[in-house]
Amino acid sequence: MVLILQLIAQGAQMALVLLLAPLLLGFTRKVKARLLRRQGPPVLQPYRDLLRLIRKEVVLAHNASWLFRSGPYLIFAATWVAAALIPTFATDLYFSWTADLIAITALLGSARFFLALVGMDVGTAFGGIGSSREMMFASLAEPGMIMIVFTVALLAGSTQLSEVAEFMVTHVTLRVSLGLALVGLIIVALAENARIPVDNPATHLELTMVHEAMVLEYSGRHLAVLELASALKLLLYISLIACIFFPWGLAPFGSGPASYLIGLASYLGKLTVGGFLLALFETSIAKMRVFRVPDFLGIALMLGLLGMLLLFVSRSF
Amino acid sequence: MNPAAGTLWSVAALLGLSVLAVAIARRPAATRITYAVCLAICIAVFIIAIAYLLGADRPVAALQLPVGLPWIGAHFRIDLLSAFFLAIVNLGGAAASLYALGYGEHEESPGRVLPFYPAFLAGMNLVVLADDAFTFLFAWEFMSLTSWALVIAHHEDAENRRAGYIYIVMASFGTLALLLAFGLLAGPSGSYAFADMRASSAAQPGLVLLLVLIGAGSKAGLVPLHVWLPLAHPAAPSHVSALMSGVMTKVAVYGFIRIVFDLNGPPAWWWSVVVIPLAGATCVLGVLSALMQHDLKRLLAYHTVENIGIIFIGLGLALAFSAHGMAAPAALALTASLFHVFNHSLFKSLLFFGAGAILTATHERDMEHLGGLIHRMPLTAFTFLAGCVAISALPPLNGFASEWLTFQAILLSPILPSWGLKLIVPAVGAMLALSAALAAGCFVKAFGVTFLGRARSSQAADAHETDGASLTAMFAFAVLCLLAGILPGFIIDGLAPVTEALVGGRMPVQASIPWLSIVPVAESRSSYNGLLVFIFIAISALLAAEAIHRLASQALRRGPAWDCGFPDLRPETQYTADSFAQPIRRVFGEMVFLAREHVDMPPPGDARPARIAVTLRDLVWDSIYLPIAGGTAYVADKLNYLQFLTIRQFLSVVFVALVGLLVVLMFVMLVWS
Amino acid sequence: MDHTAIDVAHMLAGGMVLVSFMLLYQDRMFGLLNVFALHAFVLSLSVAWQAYIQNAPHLFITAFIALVLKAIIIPVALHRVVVRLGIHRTIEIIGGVGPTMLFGMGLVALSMVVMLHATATADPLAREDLAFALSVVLLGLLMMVTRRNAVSQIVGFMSLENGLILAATGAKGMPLVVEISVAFSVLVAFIVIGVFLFRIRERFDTVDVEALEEARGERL
Amino acid sequence: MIGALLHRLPFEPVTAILVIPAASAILLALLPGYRLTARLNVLAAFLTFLAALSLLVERPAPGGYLFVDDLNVVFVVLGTFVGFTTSAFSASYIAHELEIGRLTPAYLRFYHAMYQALMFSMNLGLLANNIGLMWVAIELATLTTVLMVGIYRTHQALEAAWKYFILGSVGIALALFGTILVYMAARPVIGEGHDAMVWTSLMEKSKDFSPDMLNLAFVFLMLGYGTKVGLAPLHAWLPDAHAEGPTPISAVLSGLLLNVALYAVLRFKMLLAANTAAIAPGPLMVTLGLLSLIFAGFMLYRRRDIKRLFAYSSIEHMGLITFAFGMGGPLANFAGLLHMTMHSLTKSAIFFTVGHISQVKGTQKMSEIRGLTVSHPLLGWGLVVGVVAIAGLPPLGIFMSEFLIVSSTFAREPLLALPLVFGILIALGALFLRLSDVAFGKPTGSMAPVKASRLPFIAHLALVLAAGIYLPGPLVTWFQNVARLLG
Repeated sequence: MVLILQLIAQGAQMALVLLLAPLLLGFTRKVKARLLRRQGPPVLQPYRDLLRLIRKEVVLAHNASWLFRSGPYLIFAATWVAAALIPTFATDLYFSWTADLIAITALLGSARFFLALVGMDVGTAFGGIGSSREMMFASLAEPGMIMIVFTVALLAGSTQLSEVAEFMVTHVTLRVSLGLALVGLIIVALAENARIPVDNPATHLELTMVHEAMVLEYSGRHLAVLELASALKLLLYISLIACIFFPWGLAPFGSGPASYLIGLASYLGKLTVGGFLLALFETSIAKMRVFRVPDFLGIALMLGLLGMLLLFVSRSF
Repeated sequence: MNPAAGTLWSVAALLGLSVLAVAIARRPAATRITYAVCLAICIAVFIIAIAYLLGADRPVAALQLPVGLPWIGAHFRIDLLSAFFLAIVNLGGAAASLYALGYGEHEESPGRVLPFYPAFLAGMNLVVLADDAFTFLFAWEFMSLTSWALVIAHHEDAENRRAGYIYIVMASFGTLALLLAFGLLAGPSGSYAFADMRASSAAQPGLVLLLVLIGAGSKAGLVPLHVWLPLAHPAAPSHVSALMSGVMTKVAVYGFIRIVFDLNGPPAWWWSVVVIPLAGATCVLGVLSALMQHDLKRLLAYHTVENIGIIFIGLGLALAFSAHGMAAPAALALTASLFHVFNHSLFKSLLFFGAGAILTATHERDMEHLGGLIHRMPLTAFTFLAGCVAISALPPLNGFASEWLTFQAILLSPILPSWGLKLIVPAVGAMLALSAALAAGCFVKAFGVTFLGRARSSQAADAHETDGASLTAMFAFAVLCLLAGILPGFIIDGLAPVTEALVGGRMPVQASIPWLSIVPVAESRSSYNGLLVFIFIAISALLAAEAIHRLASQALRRGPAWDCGFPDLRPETQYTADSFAQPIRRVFGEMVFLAREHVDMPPPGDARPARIAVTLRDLVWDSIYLPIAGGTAYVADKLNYLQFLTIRQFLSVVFVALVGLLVVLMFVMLVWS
Repeated sequence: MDHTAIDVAHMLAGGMVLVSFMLLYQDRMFGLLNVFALHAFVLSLSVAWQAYIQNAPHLFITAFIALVLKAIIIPVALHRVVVRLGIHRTIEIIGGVGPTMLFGMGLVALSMVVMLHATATADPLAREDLAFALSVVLLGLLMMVTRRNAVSQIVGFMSLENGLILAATGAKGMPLVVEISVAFSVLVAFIVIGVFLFRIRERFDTVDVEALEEARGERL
Repeated sequence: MIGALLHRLPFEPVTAILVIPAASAILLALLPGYRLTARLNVLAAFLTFLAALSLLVERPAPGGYLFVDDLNVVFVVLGTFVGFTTSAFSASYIAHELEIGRLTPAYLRFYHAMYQALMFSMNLGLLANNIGLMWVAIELATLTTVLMVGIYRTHQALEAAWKYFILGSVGIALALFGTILVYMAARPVIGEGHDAMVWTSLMEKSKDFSPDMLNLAFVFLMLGYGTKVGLAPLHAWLPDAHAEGPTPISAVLSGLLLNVALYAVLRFKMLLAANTAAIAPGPLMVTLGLLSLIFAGFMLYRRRDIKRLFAYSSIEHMGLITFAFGMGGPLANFAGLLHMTMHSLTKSAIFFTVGHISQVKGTQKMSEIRGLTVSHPLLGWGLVVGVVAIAGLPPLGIFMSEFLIVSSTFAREPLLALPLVFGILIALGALFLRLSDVAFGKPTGSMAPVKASRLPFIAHLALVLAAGIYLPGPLVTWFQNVARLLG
């Protein structure tokens, strides 16, 4: 019985993230538009876009290879699995121990790896630009991420997200290391999701575009899958931040449906706040030149390292 | 029967085979015969080693032959450690031989490859078997010598000769360092048998460690002793490159472990302080150098340097933990390192096989002349992709599993008492993460430029898929990469007795954990399940594909690439390997390589093309090796005047020597009386 | 044996050292040859004296060889060579006469100290004898390295070898002395013939070292 | 059993070893005709070798002038063997020299006579039980080699011979003075006359000799015979003599004469070692050894002439051997003996190949020799194996001796081991630098097949290979005895 409940919960989470992802995107866009005194597209617009793309025919370049066609599904799958392993409304879901924080980071890495590959498949100049810059960002974002993971893990004594969340809930104390880690994680999240100031998701035909440049040759259902994957990624990072730094309201292991509902409500709340803050941040800051991004990400790396060292200073294990 | 005896018989067979190969090298069948026999022997020894490693009752596997040092004889012994490395050596050897069954047919001068190849295999096996210092060094240097002969197999190219020269000098340098180390371990009485060394403690274990670090490190490719490696490994025929990169560097690691963990007594805490930062530097410098290459095989060779760094990080951690008597963490670190040894031997060989296949198909090693091969050689492309994913430490393949374990070991570092290590280890963790990310970038470049896009040369345009034997070898290793990635628990359990023997501890039994996930320390601390990750990804990918294909329109139209409407897509407009690396060069290059870009942009109306020239400097080479070479040349020049003195001047030298000695003698006698 | 015996032996040996200094001092070719003849003559006297006091008749053979070959034949032969090759001008002494002489003094002192100290146990006759012999040897070597001219270098070598014969005869009862002196005479004869055959004018080796490098393919 | 046989025969090995070469020297001087004399030369050398081998079976009691003990029997057997193989090589080598007219039949007669005379004098020097006799023999050997070095009568050859002659004579003179001093040291103890110069009696009584005399004597002997060994800074004659003479003579010089001189030094070292009060000769030998090793190592880099290259490598190895004997002790002495044996075999083998190579290419300049393994596989690979061996790499014999020398030294005197390793590495670098150009790459020069006498160098290299893998027990015990003798 419990097992079944557990499986249901796990499945629910997988479905949940999949459903919520476009909504979050739409919400963020809406808020942005409003902050810019625009009407903006309706919140459900992303769903419409996806459906429209799915109905469209696919235009493939002559020399597109099998990798080009299978890539989107792999990318989507990796991102989805990663997102499904992050506690959203409940901790200790049945498969939560499948991958710890490091493994989740690595899963996103795999997604990025294939994204950069498919970007180079057709052999256009733009694809190359996108892939090479994406990998350059990643080369700094990933160690930053790992450093943040170290900080959190050393504090909580575990790299399992559920454990971390529970630790944070039970005996968290205000720590400078955590603050640094939070800032670092936000920076990494912005970079990974190609948001301003690192990249501008709303533009095309701009020499500074990175993510869009890689998917430039895609169309139809492939593009839809990729869009969904990137939406999932955004959701993933926001829920990651939420689960590590604001883990309140998460339903603990084996608790009844009621607490699950509470967890769900709090999760939706967190997403809303996150999306709103993101929009606010993006409207209030300008995009930076590509070669200033490394410094930006370097800050994240430094913050992570600093946070870890401060841990030792503040408390010697 | 005694496993050591069996292995020795196989080694003897290999040596005999190399003699036979000299005789039959001219025959057309020579290639097939040689490699087939090598394959059979390697498989046999592999089975012996695995049987010993996993067998419940391990027969005593030592024996002594009346050869080598007369009053000591040649000792041979198989223990758990050597069994593990025997397995690696012969697995790699078997795959390389299988691959060479196809690849070797394209060799234009088989007479310079066939005799040395079995001898090389024999040498590596002997190193692992050896149980006394003389036999060990004998085999070690024999291994270097035979591989040197293979490196200069294509000797018409001056580059290869230079590579071979630098290689043999560095190898002998390393051997001499090891020789000194053994001199210390053996002591003045000259007790060269490993058993005696274990029994007696070395005079200066610290010095021994440094010497071994130089000796084994120069063979394995630790910075700054790595310079020969990116020259020599690519120069050899590809199946030999695979052996050198995938297996011989592991034999060097074996030498390090054997001496430092087994013979040199209990470690001191500062050893790890020496080893770990060196390893971290090796990682980063290796991968950055790899990113700057556009020669495919050289890129792979530089990645060997990086992975050796990862392995030595694990070894350094194991030293740190066991120096403080923490057996379990030490076991974790050592397991991570040994596991990575195994993984790297798999995917590095696989990648070199792929490079060889490309070489035979296009006669090109330079990626700038390749591209679009995924259409011409789909199967090679698939296996190569698997290798790329594995070496980039991406789940669910094996590279990630071992790096994940290394990270777990790093996360245990706070329990170390010494503050130096507390601070160094996490910093090295950052370096490890950095190098992992850069490696991913590097292999996006390697695969993307080589296989994707459009062909940049006619050879690449009409390449052909490689032969069956090679493909079999490649697919076998690709599958092994996947299996090792999704079922790491079994390998960890297989390694447990080895770590128990070396650091007196073992990781918890993994096979019994539900769903076959791996738990290095405790369920609550961290766990990873490659199998489930793989299954989930597979399921959800299929699910998505299925769903989409149900819902979506099947309409599909082929057209020219859009590229934002940019017309006339010539292959030259693609990103090249160098241009792909340019952003990373901008970020790291100025500091590490003193990279300078000279842009020559003609003014409007000027017809000449715009040019960009990039200059990179290898600081290690320039700051260490050039001065040494220059110094030698300088001294040689100065001393050379002595060749041209007149007889009278030579007589004066004799005269001065005589008078000088007499004066010395006078003083001695006066002092004595 | 009585005192006079030792004194005479001592005087003769010392005389050889003195003559060695005269050799060092000489800067005329013919003068050099004459002085060398004197050197050989004194040697033969000393050897003869040793033969007498050790009553070892075979040493007379050595004395005789020294007298005939070194005091007469070789000087005459070298005289011929000098005339034939036309090198009877002054000999340039490297470092000049004065410093050479001073250095020679130093050598004599050195050999005295070393030898007298070393042979503390041996009988006085042998000690003196060996000390002088060593100084003669060193002076001969010094002469070889301070002369640029083939003939004078040969002379230096022969005076060195005279010192050896002196030492050998002084070593009381040493067997094979005759054989050794004969062997040495052969050696010297070789050298003289060599000079004579190979027409070596100025030095033992070619003037032009560069040319040699070329010839040996040792050019850098 | 064989011993019994030898008894029954009217056969006296020691005399045979001396008489055969002497007699054949005279005979060969008289006989005309190339083929016959060459064959006779080989035959004589072979018989000498057989006689020497019989010494292993049983050795005669030490006589007044000649004697055989563990130490010199090593040298005699080795020497006669190399002499035999070299004579075989020289047969084919000289044939070619006659064809191209570099040698005339008259000189050839002279050459063969001198060859046997050289064998005679070296055997005499080794077997002599009398320090004076040994001195005479070595002087004789010097003279004969001088004549053979100058045999081509070219400007360089004469110049080399002359340089060798002068420096050699001075060395001889110093050695004689040392010999006299030894006699003087021995006389008070042993008494006047012959006994005071006989090894056997000297060895027994040397502990009572005046140590100061011995020290002084050793200085002269070390410099005198050291000149023959070719130790820096007394080496000047060696490279030119090797480079300008006929190649068989280069082989004999490196393979034999240097050993004979070294043998003399060792004898006197034993004398001093037996006398506790004397200063140990070790430091002097170690210093000269290291000096030669490192100096020669650097000199290798600037060589252009292939024979001169290997001549310098001989200096290097002589330095190494002297160093080993200077270190002393069972391990180092054993290693020194082994190294000496291996070096003789390897170096002469190298000179065999080099001789054929320079003949077929018509030059000794390495810049004009390329890609030998392509143009002449057997010679080329032979050279490669030789260089690999001489550089001290397995599976060949020198690896074992260098292993023992370096490791034992480092355990005892770490600071001495560092320059040692440095020198070895420097030399190895130079050798492989040259090898990779000479043996590999695109071949240049004549590709004509060469009528090489393969057997000698293959035999030598095979022996070196075998020794590198397995040393027969008797040989080992024998070497160990000698090592003990050397103290």
